[in-house]
Amino acid sequence: MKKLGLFGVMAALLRREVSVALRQKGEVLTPLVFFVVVASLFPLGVGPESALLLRMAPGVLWVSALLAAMLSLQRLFATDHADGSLEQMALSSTPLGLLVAAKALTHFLLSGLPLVLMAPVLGLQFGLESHSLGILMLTLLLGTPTLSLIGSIGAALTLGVRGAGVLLSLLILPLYIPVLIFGAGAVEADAAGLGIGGHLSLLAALLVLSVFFAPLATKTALRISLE
Amino acid sequence: MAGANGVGKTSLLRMVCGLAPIESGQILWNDTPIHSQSDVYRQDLCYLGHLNSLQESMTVNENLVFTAALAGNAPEPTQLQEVLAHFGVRGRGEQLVKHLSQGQKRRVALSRLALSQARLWVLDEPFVAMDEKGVRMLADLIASHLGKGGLAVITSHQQVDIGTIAPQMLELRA
Amino acid sequence: MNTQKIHWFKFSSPQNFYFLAGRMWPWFAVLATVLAAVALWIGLVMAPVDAQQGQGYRIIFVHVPAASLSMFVYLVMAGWAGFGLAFNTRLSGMMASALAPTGAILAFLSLATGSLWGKPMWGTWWVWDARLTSSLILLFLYLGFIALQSSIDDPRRADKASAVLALVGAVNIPIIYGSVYWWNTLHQGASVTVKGASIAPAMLWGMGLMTAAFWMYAITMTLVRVRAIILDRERHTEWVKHAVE
Amino acid sequence: MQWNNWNEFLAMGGYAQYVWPAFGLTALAVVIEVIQVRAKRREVLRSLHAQFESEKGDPQ
Repeated sequence: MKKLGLFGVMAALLRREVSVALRQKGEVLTPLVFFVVVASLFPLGVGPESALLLRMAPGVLWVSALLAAMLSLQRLFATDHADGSLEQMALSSTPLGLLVAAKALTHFLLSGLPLVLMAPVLGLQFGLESHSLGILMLTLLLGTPTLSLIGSIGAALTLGVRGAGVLLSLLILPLYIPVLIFGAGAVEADAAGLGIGGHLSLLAALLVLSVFFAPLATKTALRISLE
Repeated sequence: MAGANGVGKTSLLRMVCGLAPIESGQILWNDTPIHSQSDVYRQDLCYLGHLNSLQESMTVNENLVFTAALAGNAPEPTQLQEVLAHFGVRGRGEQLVKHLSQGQKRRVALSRLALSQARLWVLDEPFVAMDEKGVRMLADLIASHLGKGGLAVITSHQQVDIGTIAPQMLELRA
Repeated sequence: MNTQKIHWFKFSSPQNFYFLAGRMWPWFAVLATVLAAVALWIGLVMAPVDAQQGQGYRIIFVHVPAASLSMFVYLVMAGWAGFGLAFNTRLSGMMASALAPTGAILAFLSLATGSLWGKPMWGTWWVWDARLTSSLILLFLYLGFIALQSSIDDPRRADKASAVLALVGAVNIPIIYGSVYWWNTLHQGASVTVKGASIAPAMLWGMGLMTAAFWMYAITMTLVRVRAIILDRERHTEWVKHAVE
Repeated sequence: MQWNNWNEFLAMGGYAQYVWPAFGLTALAVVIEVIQVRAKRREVLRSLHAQFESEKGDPQ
């Protein structure tokens, strides 16, 4: 039998997650539809005045994207927990932290990336300039992986817990605040004609930090949940 | 390992695997506590709980390839075919797990043992939901594993003759 | 986890700590009362009026201690949590869960008094000022900790899971605060500052003593609460039976 | 001493409606927490006594 290296194992996990998600199309589509619906509710709530909508667009789109990305978090480990696969991962000779990082990466690919691609369409509805649309996509591209990584901690902590869905959002949303501030802030600053280098490097810094620390916390939380 | 339901067989097995915390005492593997060498220990370990660890919307082969990958192995397609045939689920490789019966799922789950290269097998009620032929085949597989110098920790509430090597019986009572 | 190591931490045995805490808390309660009385006298009666804010500034005598302590209690809580994860001591998780409600109440007080202070200064009850917003987020973090703890039935697992959460929160607090302050300066939000030069010695004394009183109060509450938690968790041991009867 | 009489003290230079609720709320929170902590202890003690009573009944 052939032997697999670390990356081989992670690639196998990645392939599995993606193929499962593509077979259960709802997993990819539901957050996307949610994103569109929530973002469309705002103009209905505050009125169609275009100056106001333009002013609100970065914040509204970012908050909607953040909530949409949170929707599918609860499922991140739940099915694997229910069918016993999670135990097999925890007993794998591959470090659990790496497996967890691969899981978070698939969450980004399946929940975050579609949002990034959908965002410009919604941005148009709010009257954003094409340049702002580009910035919006860029910040979402830098920010949503961080959301997936931080979110995986919450998903692991609430695994098999009563009322996991609501609890998960209570735990995770306060931790999402910095990403929201810098992400929406960049689009706003750009629209105001200010530089956005600072925003982008801070978003990148958050991503680097969470790549290093979040899998560690998630791994610990998973082992606790499996006890 | 035998004992009535709810007496703690599964908990003990999970402790042996290092999944559950140990209240007092130690579990040694090659004279070293398992918690201080978990990476090495996990390479030597194959655990099958009462859950099948099968992802329902993947095919049988995909599932087997994935769990083998977790142990760092990449089995050949022919090898998968042989193993499935041996476990009485011949030709089911490309079927989705959700289309299998409970008994077939159990057989697929157990077929991982034949793909595993671990020395220590920890099996939670492997004989449940198996017909007589299946039990016989599994017992032979375990016997050949033991014959090759392997170890197996098994819970069961039925008496199964593993064959050549005399097993150590441990009965848990409340 | 080596069991021999655990005995080195003498009072980390819940049994010893139960009796120790029982002897200590009345002293902290007395200290808290005396310090609070003196601080109230200084703060409300002796301290001079503030040149800019008039008598309204006297709210800071409760606001500043509540705000600083709510922050500090979270760090102490995370410290206990981390210690518990690292050394697997039972008492640590109990201490963390005993600290959380007091911390949450302090965070709420900091929020409420901050808002009462802001009304005469800004003209509205709520302004998205960096400090108020941070207090609000801290309150969310406390509520998350308490909610996670109370939704897991097995106390050992609840302790460990909420310990991970407390540590993640503690790592994130500087980042969250930093981002909120940055956001606030970008949007030129309102902010009230007490200028260092204008602080009279009596004001400093009042604030210092009240902070000390809050500390003693928080310690008292934590000790009393942890005693109840210890009894509850150790209910099947012999010593609890003797202690209660 | 900053005050000439009680009324002046209670008026807090016109800020009474902000200063007194701030102090009152703090006092209220303290009172509630003390009551809650004592109730928790009583509750635990009650359940412990109930447990010991039922154990006495057990033959073991």
